[in-house]
Amino acid sequence: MVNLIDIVLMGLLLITAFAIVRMRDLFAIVMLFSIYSLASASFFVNLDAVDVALTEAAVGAGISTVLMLGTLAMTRRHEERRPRQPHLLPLFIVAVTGAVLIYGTLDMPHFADPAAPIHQHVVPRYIEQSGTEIGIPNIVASILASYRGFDTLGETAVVFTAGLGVLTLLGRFGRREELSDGRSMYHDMILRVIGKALVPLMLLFALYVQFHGELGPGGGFQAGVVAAAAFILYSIVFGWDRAQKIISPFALNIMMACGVSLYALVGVAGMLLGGEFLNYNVLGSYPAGGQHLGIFLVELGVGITVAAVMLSIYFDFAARLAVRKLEGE
Amino acid sequence: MILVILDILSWICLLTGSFLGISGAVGLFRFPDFFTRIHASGVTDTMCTVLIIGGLMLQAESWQMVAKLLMILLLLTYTSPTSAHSLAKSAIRGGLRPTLGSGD
Amino acid sequence: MVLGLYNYWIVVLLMMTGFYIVIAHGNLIKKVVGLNIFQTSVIIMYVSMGKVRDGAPPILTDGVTLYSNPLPHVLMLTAIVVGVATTALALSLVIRINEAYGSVEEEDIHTQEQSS
Amino acid sequence: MMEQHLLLPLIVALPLLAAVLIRIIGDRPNPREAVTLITAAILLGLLGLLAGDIYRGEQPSFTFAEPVPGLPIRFHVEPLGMLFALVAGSLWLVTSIYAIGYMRGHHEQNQTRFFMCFAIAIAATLAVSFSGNLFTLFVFYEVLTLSTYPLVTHAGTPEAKRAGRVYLGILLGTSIGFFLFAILWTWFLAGTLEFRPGGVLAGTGDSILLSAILLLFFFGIGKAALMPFHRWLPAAMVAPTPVSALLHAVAVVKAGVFSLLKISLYIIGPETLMTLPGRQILLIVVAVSILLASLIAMRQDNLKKRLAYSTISQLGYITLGALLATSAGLIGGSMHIVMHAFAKITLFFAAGAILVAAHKSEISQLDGLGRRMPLTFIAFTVGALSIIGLPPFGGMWSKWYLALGTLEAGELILLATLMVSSLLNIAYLLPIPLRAFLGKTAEEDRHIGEAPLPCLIAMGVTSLACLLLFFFPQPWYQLASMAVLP
Amino acid sequence: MISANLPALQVIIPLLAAPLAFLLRKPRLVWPFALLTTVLTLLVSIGLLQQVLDQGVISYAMGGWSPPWGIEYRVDSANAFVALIVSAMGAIVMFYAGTSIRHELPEHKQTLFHVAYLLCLAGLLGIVVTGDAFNVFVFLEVSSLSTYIMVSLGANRRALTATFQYLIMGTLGATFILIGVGLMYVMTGTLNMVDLAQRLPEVAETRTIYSAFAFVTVGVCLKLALFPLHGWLPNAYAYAPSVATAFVASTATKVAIYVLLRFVLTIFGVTFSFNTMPLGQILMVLAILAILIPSTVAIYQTNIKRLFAYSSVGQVGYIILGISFGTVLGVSAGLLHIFNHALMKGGIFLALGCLYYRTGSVQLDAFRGLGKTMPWTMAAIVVGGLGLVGVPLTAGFISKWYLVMAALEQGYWPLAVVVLAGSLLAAVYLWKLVEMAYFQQPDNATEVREAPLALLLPTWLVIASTIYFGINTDLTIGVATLAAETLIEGVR
Repeated sequence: MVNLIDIVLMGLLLITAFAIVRMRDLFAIVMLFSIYSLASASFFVNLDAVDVALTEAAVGAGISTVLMLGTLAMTRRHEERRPRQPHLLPLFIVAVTGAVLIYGTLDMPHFADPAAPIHQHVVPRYIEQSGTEIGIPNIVASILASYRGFDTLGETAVVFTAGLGVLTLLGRFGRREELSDGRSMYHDMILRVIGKALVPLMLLFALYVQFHGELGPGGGFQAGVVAAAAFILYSIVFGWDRAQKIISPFALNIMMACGVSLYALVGVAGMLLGGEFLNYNVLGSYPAGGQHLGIFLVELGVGITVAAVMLSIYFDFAARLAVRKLEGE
Repeated sequence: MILVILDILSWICLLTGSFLGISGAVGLFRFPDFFTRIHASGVTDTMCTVLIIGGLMLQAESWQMVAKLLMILLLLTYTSPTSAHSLAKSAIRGGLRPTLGSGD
Repeated sequence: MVLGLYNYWIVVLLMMTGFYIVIAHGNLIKKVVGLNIFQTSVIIMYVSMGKVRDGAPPILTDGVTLYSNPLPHVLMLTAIVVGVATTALALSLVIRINEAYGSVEEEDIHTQEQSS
Repeated sequence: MMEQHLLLPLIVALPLLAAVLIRIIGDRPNPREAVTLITAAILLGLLGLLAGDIYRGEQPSFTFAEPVPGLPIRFHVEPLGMLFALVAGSLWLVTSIYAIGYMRGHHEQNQTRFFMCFAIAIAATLAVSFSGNLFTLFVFYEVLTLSTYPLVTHAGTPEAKRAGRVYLGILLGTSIGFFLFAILWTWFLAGTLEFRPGGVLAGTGDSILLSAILLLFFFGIGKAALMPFHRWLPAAMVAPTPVSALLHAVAVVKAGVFSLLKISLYIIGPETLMTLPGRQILLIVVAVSILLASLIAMRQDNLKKRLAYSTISQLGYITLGALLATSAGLIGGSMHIVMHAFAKITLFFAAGAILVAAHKSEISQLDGLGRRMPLTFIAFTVGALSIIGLPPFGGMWSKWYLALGTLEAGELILLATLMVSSLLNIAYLLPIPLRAFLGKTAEEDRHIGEAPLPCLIAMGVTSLACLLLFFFPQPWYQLASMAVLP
Repeated sequence: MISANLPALQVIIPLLAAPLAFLLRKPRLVWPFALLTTVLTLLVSIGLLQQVLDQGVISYAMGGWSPPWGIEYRVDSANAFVALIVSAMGAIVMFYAGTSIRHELPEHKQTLFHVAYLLCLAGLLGIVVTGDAFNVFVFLEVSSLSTYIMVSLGANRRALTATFQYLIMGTLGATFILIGVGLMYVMTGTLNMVDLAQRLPEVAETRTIYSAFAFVTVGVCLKLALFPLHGWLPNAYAYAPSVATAFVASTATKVAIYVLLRFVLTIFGVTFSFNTMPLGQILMVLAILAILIPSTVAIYQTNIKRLFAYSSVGQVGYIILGISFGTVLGVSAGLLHIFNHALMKGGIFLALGCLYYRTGSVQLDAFRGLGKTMPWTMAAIVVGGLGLVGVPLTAGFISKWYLVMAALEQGYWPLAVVVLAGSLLAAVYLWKLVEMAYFQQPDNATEVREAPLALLLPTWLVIASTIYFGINTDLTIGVATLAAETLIEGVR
């Protein structure tokens, strides 16, 4: 049964991928990519990777698609030219790479084989001990935030960097002339009502994902993305100048910096209290409690940064669009 | 006994739902112009989701699950018509006009 | 063996599709899409490694002993976020390039740079 | 041996100091030239001091730094180096006197840069002569090349630039391509680059390999102007005459042959050298380049060009000495560094004087000039005779020992070569003073007078030196023999 | 407490400083803050090197989770050395950045640049000190993204396309590394480098590990711009702001080379990489091409930053050549050249920055008569260039000497010829500048003055150190040899 679903989903993935190669209409390509991402998300569910699925759905199918559409709105819709004329070199490179990979898979442990070394060596401790060492049911969360918490810090830094980069390339950092986009759907009554109803729900859901992340799938990233999505929806419906009245780019800048700093500072606190960097045990009266507190704060930091960055990226895109419209007129 | 009936019911729901979904997809391809296509998919989708989630509810083993499904259902019943609507609306704003009369 | 590895092979196929789009297509946006497909497929590869037959999602629940491998999931959460970060940066670059050259086609840009 | 002898860095640093001062003083000519002269004088004094030690058989040394273990920047003075240093130092004084007169009489541009680079070049030459190992020698060899480039292109005209490119191209190319490679190989075989009597390469590799290294050395040191890598020297004649005089008759070219002598003495070792098949090849090349250069010299109408080709053939003599590797040959070669230096510089001084006073550079224009500027041409004659090797002039001694060397080595062909080339020397040098004195003066040349006084002084000194060297060759001979037969 | 946490601090200080600097917003506050940060980082790395030399390898368990379960920071003489290079250049260039950036970027972008700079520094150091294969990937992305930001700030519009190309290539490289790491992980079940090194041998003879090796190597070579994969480098260097060029050129590729060493030698081990896999031969061929071809291309460039970018590709060739021998002498020659080339190129690009500051151009014509108008700047370029040529008494000579010795030790004497040929090519393209600068009269239309002291000082600090390390080499040679030995003998 599971295998059947696997195969169906994979077929879907393959079809979309090939369709994307053939297509020339960028809008359709972006949509197909969104589908691809969604399909892979459901594939992840099928592979028991619920957190990954949630993230992929929110990030890949959600934010990435929105950004790509925004880009399309500012550039053009069609791929003008055929792929470069001598087709053969890329084909050759790809063929070789693929061949090497296939060759590599030949000695790999079989799919879903419980005896594979990957399941024998490091992981058992996570599965057996995390319940006592960390004290939260979601193993992914405990590895993410504690065992390999430093990776996560790095990745939060990556997100922050991305926000910084988009700010640098498109943003109006430090400049605050008034812009308004004519393209809000404000005069669409139904949309307005539904939007008003949905935004708080989404925020609520975001908080749920944030704080329920220790028990079930979820955590800072997913929550942050969902929260950002809520505001994005709001600004699509009511215009981003209104949205910025609620949460100004300046505030976003502060938030995206504070999130990372919070994360790092929790680590430093561990250091000051005599442990290693990011050692949460020393934070609380007893190790598990310390872990709990640490993970909570860390996830919070991640959530804040991700939400702020995603939103500010969207705002930067939207602002650029508005500027272009102004220049157009 | 009850379980069997529930099971049968749910399967009926699921199958009809899937059928509706597929028919919507077919409509999306076959119908003459943008608006009819939106119409086809929009209408069928709503019903299809209702049926499928209903079927799943009948399968669910805990009330918590049912509650969650219910929420999802609510959400979808709100969003999918809205999205269809706003698509059509922006199509109009974009200057697309329905081809009235015999679709040719 | 075929049964044991088929889905790695499909994943490889997906990867190479994305890779091909990146290196063969001149349209910058399409390149970015290709990059995303490439990365997503790598994520699928990792996650497939983590799957354990009849394993449960790695969330501790009483009475369940066999869980799928959580470590690849963690790594891939990171990878996904890195991916979207790169995408955002790439897209804003595309926008700026389009403003500077009035095109997102590699050939046009190239010819402009040669002429200038 | 190992204690730091501070005189050496002082001597090398002195010209550099002068260069800095010259740069600072810049375009106030008199104090600037004063700096040059005073430094030159002091330098000569210091060299005299040092020479005293050498004659007493000491071999002072000084180590700066050791970048790579076993590969120090080290000075170590032995008699041969002392000899070269003395020549360069003493002639620097004379030349700077001459240069002042010449540059002013000729109204040259950027004189500051000129004197500065000149000083640097001298410093590099001294460093080369003192260098205690191949590595140090190589470093300052390159410094010498680079510091003389601005002097060659001094005129700044297109053909000066072209000449400059040839100059650098050949010198850098050969030195990096062959010389450095040979050095690397030596280090790899011998594990050291120190100059040791008897040679460090002796018995480290089979004769074929060593021959290869030998060839790399002799062709790699382009400054020795061994054919076919000689073109840079005639090209460099676009430089102002003092440059041609000191650098391209003494400092640069002699640095080349000096390096060759040191290599045959201290790196390969005379005994080993004799046994190498590569030696035969080189001997032929040398003989050919001696004769060929002389023949080409005869066909040059431009005075400085002719002198340049004569230099090439004369350098051949010294290279020959280095290759013969017999004691007499090596002594002769070392002596010839001195003798040829004084003689050739005299000739160049004369050529420069003619250029300044009469604005003539072609031999065919010289008819009758001898009567208008007799002193100049007398000096020229003296120099020419010394080059040819007739008594009572110093040139005779070095040729004598070279001839002995050929006999020691039993190379009668080479002896013949020497004799023939002496005849050729007569053929291309003597006609010049003859037509100057006997030819009839052209009308428009009646107003021409003698060269400026400093030039005359310089010429006087050097030609006198040529004469004295015949009667008192002893100090030089002693140095040379101390180097060759320890 | 400080000394116990040095490995973490090495990365944390800049990483935490970046968001804080971002909160300061005002450039006139941000720069001093950033400068302070970089100086602290430098001090930390000095302390770290000292510690390693005193008490050997340091292992630091992030979060208190002992490896292989947690992420380990593992500092030995090799990466302490590289970390020192990176943070030293980071500090000096940051000092330079104050003036240069104020001149080259609009006010509202300056802060962003400095923050990106700090992030890049943190990323590079993170790559260097970590002992975890996946952590490498994460920090690789931190440094890459911030590098893209810095490059994209270049004035010319071509900076944008250059960045895009760089981004695509860089991401492909990173993804390749990710695939390779994944394949290693699936066979061993661990990500910790030491643990990998211990568990790989028993599965070494599998096709999976072979292709893992291939993917990692190719990915890293993309990052370090080994000859056929160097496409992104010249434009990125040529059109980035001066500071970015100086910093990236002197650190980024070097760190990538370090990653190659770490994976090939520590994780896979010498015997596997050089005997089972034909790495040595492949790298050698590519290195020879890299020395000869890009150096030749460089001669024909008129944009001088581009010229030196190509020369960088050539210089990478030398380093790789040293590594390709797989011997202690060769690897230490490579490490030496990493250090020396970082200094020389850093100095040269800083000097070019001075030029740009005054003339607003780095085209060849801008050099006309520069010897008179900007003697110090030009002298710096010449000295650095001599280093590239490998003239004795400059740092460049030392590393080339060792390289040639390593080649002769293997009996590959033709390689010595190749190295010398490369030096000749370098001499040629340096000569172009010298002739332009010293033997051409400056066109009097534009009145050019010498660059301000705030720029000259750091420039000459770097250039002088190339001379210093060309004469007194106890530190460099000593540490490089030690590092090479530790790398070669691996963890077993």
